[in-house]
Amino acid sequence: MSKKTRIPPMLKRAVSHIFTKPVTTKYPFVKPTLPADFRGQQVFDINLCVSCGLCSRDCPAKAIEMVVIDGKRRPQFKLDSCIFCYQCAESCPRNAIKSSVFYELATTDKSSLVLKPQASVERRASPQ
Amino acid sequence: MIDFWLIFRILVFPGFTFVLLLTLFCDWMERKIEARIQNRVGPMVAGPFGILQPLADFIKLLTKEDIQPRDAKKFIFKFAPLVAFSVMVFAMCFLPVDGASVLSVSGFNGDLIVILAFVTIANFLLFLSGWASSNPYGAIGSARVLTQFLGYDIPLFLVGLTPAFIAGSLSIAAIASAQTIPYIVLAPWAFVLFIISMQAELEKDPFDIPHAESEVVGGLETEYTGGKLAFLHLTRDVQIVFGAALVVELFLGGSSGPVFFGLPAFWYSLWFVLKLLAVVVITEYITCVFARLRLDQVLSANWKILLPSAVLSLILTVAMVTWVYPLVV
Amino acid sequence: MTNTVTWARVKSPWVLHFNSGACNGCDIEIVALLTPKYDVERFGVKLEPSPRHADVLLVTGAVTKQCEERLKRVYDQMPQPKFVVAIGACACSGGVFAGCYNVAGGVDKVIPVTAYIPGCPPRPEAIMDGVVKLLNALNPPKPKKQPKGEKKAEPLKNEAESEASKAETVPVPEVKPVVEEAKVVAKQ
Amino acid sequence: MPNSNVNIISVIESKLKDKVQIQPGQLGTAAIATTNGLHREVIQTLLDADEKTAITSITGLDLGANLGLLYHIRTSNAFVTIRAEVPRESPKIQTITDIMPGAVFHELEVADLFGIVFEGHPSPGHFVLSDNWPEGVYPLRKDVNPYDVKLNPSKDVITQPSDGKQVKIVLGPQHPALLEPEKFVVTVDGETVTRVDPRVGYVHRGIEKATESRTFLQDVYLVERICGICNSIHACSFVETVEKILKIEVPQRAKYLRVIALELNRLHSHLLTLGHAGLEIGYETLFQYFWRDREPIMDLIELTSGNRVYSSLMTVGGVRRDIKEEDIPKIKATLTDLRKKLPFYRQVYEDEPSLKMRMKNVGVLKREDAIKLSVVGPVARGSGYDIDVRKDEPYEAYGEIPFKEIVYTQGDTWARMNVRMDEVEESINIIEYAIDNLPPGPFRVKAPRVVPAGEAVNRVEAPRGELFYYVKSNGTAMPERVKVRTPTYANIPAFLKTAIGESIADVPSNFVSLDPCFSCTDR
Repeated sequence: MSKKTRIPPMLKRAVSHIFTKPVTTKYPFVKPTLPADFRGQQVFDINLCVSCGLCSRDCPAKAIEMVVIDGKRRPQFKLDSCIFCYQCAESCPRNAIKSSVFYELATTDKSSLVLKPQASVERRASPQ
Repeated sequence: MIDFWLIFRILVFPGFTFVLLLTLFCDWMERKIEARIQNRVGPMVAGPFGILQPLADFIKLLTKEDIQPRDAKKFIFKFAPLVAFSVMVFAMCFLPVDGASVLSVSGFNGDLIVILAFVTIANFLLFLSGWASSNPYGAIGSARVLTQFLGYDIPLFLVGLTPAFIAGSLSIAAIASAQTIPYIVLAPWAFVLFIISMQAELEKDPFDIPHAESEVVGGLETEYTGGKLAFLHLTRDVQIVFGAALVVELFLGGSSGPVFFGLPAFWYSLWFVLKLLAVVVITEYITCVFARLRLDQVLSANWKILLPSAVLSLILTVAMVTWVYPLVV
Repeated sequence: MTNTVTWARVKSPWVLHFNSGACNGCDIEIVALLTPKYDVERFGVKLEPSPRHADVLLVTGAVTKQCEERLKRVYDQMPQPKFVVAIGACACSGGVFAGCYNVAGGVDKVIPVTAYIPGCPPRPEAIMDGVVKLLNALNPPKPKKQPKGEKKAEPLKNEAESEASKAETVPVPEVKPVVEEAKVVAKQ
Repeated sequence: MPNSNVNIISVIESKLKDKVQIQPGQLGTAAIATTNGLHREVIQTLLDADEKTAITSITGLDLGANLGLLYHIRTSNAFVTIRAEVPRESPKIQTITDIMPGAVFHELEVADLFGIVFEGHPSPGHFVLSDNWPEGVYPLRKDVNPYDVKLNPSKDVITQPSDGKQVKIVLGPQHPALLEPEKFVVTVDGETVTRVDPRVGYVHRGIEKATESRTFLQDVYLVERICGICNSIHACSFVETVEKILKIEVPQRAKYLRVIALELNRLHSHLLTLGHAGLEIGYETLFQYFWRDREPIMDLIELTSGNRVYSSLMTVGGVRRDIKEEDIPKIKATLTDLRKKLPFYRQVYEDEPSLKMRMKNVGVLKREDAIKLSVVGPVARGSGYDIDVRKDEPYEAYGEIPFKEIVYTQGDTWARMNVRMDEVEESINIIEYAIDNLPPGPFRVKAPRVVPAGEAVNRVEAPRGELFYYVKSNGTAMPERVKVRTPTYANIPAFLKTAIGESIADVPSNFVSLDPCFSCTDR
């Protein structure tokens, strides 16, 4: 290590950055591309569900409640306590719970964070 | 008889409105430059390129709820920020922007001393405002303001006298107009010292000890809300503009510059503003590339380095004025 | 006049961050928002050190019994108008820590919450999205203001998308995009 | 001169043969059962035999009629657990803080959570629990239901009386220097610090108790959320401990994948701290640069695990996701990029005068103090106390991966930061090596939900230092006791020691150089 005092490197770097493009992303005007297996909001497929309740049993945050719909027990996701660990997807024997890259879940209405299973049926059915 | 021209000059240009707009613009530019140095974008959505950001901040603060802490010294707490602001704006009025000062009578021999005194008064009012809020962080922050400006006022004053010596006048207008060669060329050492002590006086990095968030939270502003906070912020910004303007007047030849066509006043103000922005860029650059020093380091730097070199600079200047400059100019 | 005031409020949300017992995950994402990649200063957001200066209180973490009182006090110290955003599963409902013996629960058990941002932790983009939704809730969408906002987005690309994200009103039709997204995933 | 190659077990056998029982097993090199009072003698013997003897943790246990105490002691080549028991009715035991100053906070914690009285402790009082916690409720005892506990009305502790020239400054609980709510009452004389009183526990959520009412599977995610920064290492250490009880051998590929996840975690944690230190000394530009360069690492974590922060990769028996072949070039490119940026930061630390003024000779911790206070991680290595669990007791694939142990000897803030800087480079090397030598095969084996009765200890090297886990199972799907000793817990005494006598302005930067993490500390 030379004892000579050099020019502090920050002086140069600071100037050069004025003339380079900032690294800032353009969100919310340009959405980022996420890896395909990003752990976003779960997508539940009621047609594959066998009402076993394993997802609810293994959920560490107790965010999945089994509710009775049409005489069958179905999982109801409470996104406000979900920790997105995807243990439910792993526990599900039929792969009825899948991942999605949707992460913009913010809301001013807490009740909208409860994903009712019947609702997902309707919504899944309607666009098709 | 009401002199409309005088009122215009006081209220609009180059008086209050101009100073206010220039301040907001400088604030925006500072934030933008800081952001760019840090490889960020900076304010972007308020107005084109975020240019209205300081204005939005200001309006928002004015409309916020005004809370007065129970233990605050009410009168001082209320008025110190406002008075500090008006003192700074008043000081700005002595600076010749478009070739002449706001009031033709305000330029007199010795006004340099007067406006340096105004800076001190404004700083003292800021100290009072922090002290009046009866908050431990506010108290520490304002105590630091006091310690720091007591230390750096002397070198600032000494170095500020250098151009006065060269010009042979204590009038800012005279100093500015005497600079056929800008004093930054004639006395670069004084310019450097002046920028450093200005940086300390304005409490910017590496001397922003009164604002060290990690130690004193919001410093003297901690307890302030709403409109009073808006004026505290504005006072600081005017101080920065004022500092830059003073540098322009003392070292960069004031508002002098080539006049191409039309009104000379327009060109003078343009040169003035451009020079001022250049100084703001320099100070902001210094702010960005250094870490904050410790209070004891700042004080020892002042007494051991800055003060002696200010004295040396003055001696050197006197010597130069006596023997060298007559050969050059 | 009121237009100007709302404009100023929307363009200058100063935030205060309060950790009421979080694991640091959300906190670090909030700090990441200030850094070059996300840089929320674009939107006029500033992280303020003192509650007296702040407009929006960002609370992270399940509220521990020890922090409960402190959280209330910080909220009281903020000047009106003020808003609270609960960031992360823990702040929304207690999350994985709901039912721990020193946890009082979600933030809304202690102070009123305006917006919820679920996630563990939410991506910085999701936090930005939450703040945008909060601000939209603050002023009902005015036709006058939308084009203005669009204009401001000019230096940025992809205006159509900016329009879309800003036009979203408060009760977000959440699941629709999910299903669409999911379909995209499924197709891939 | 004490010899570091000494066989600790034989020393104890020769000295205290008839008084103690030595049992080999899962609790480190050996477990030594003692009767009341003898634990001090054993520790004294260890201290005499090896200069690097330090305490890792004290675990409290509820054994029914008795309360158990496990003293976990590390020496230069062994890890020893000393058992002691006290009767439940009068739980009293002699303190070891006089011979082992590093044990101060460990004893306070056990006193708080189990109600064991340590006779002769220098500063008894609440530490983890709040001051207004009701008397006589010891949350980790099995017969206590602490869930409905109501705190006593709090006394206002903000305005502390100042005596004479000494002024008390309260840092926290909500303070911009601390991202987390913790309180330090700093007594200053002018600008010089004369005393620091820590008050942790604002983030105490009761995770150790919560693990006892959840299954092992759920606990993996719960302990991962002890800390949002070094999350993978918590999960990894927990599953390793459970695997030790289950006696499962993890597939080779899983070991390498775990190393990659852990080192990515270390990378992002170190970059975070390096940047945060910049913020504390008012060097915002440096902070912004570090955090900018940290973002690609976050993207890598997201790419390999599906979330920017919580990778949730670890599971009992392996990892949950394999690394995808097509992602490998991107990972390598990002790491190469980061490596190219490092010389700039090194130069900043080497040449920047204002930074050196704030970091050199600040918070100097001497090597002998570091050992005495039992500090861990970069704090210890910055003081020349060379402990790194990855080297001392290799876990996962660390035994097969070549890397350097970084040691600086100055012991100041600057040295600690440089340890981290060098470790960033080592981490990049480790990840690249692991990716290049990724063994084929399965990345997970099936593990049973129910864990047989047993107990195990485990040590790993978190970004902040040695992380210690103790898990006891009683043959059900839920653990009976999980004890976590996080690195910051061990490092706080170092701050309390070094802060005294320096300027108040240096307190934040000195403190941050420990890389404090209070959600870890409080649990």
